[in-house]
Amino acid sequence: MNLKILTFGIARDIVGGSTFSFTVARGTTVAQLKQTLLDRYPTFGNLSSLLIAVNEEYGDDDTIIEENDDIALIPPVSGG
Amino acid sequence: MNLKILTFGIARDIVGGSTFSFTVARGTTVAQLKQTLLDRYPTFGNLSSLLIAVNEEYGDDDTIIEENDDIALIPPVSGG
Amino acid sequence: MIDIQLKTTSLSIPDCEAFVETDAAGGAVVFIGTVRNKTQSKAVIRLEFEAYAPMAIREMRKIAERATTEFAVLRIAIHHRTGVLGIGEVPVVIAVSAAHRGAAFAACQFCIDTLKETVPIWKREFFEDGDTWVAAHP
Amino acid sequence: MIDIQLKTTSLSIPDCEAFVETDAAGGAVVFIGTVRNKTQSKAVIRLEFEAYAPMAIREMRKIAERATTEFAVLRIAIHHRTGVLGIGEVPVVIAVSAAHRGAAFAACQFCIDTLKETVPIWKREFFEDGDTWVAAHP
Repeated sequence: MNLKILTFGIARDIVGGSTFSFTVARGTTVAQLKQTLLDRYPTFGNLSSLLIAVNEEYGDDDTIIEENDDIALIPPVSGG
Repeated sequence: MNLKILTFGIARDIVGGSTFSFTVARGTTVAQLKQTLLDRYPTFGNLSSLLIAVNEEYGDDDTIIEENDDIALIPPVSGG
Repeated sequence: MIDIQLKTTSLSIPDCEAFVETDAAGGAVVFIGTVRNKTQSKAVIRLEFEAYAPMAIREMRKIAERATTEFAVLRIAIHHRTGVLGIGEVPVVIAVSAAHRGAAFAACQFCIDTLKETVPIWKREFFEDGDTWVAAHP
Repeated sequence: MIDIQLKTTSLSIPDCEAFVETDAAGGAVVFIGTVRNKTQSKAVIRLEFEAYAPMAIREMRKIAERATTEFAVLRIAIHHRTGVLGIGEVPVVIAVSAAHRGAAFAACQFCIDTLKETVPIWKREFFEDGDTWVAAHP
């Protein structure tokens, strides 16, 4: 299935755009998506952390991603 | 020597005035003044504390009071 | 830098905040005391604060100086009011700025905790059926 | 009661303070974040904040709800700003009221500490010679 993924902060700089499309198998978990992204964009490995938000909530490693979920890459936050 | 003593809060109510005159021997310490006041106004004994300020500073028990010192009775404070 | 004020009129929270503003600050912590509508479930009508003014100012300054020594803070404003205050009115404002927020929180709490212990200011609470000097008796 | 705002324009500190005012409060603690003129002794020219807005609002609300559960507080306002901010400008204001000040201090500090850990907002620091996403790298 095809995911449209939002990016922010340094993740946007790494990907080169504020959204990008990414194809994964059905049943893909958050942990698997993260690994696939790391393979595709090794620079993510240099970050202090990389979390995946699913429908505006932090996804657990074993959260299964459904088609049409809102997916966002959350590099280390620094608000406040 | 004769002291003019300022009073505040409940100490003023106990003494019945915002200043009063009080005669003590030369060389009287803060602790002695406090005891003399307790003898004269036993109601002070009901307070949580009673401190004596000498020249706008808290006096130690053994601070010797000089004529013309500014003396004030400080019942338990409750600012803020 | 320290700003101590003992006033008989309304305190200005923005004045305290403006005093502690500085380009070196990463943040400020402000404590705003307000007159609560009850004490131990008894309805309060109003409060009256009185101060031994010159000594209260000295003691507030000592607190701010000690906070400046003990915590890595930049500026401190302590304003206290005297007279009659109704529910919701503000008897005290303490603002502290620092490069790092932890120091500002710690110093602001130190200032209000110590003020309540050492500054010669007295609060009289008025109820429907009488009044009392706060903390006077054990 | 909780007031969460994510704004692209200047924050109003008095608005946050007014929101937490209530007759049951004995005090309020306000944290005002400000843009500092340097980071690790390097001069900062300006900051840029961006947010994943809908999630940032949800996460700020969760923090305020958790603070309300964990501390005996009355009202909480958390306002955060995005966009370009110069030195001295205010990216965040957190105001907390409580019957007793200890709870207000603890809850306010909890809110800002947790906000910095969990809310999807990112800060880019601009220097004379470049820029950096804060905290991005170990």
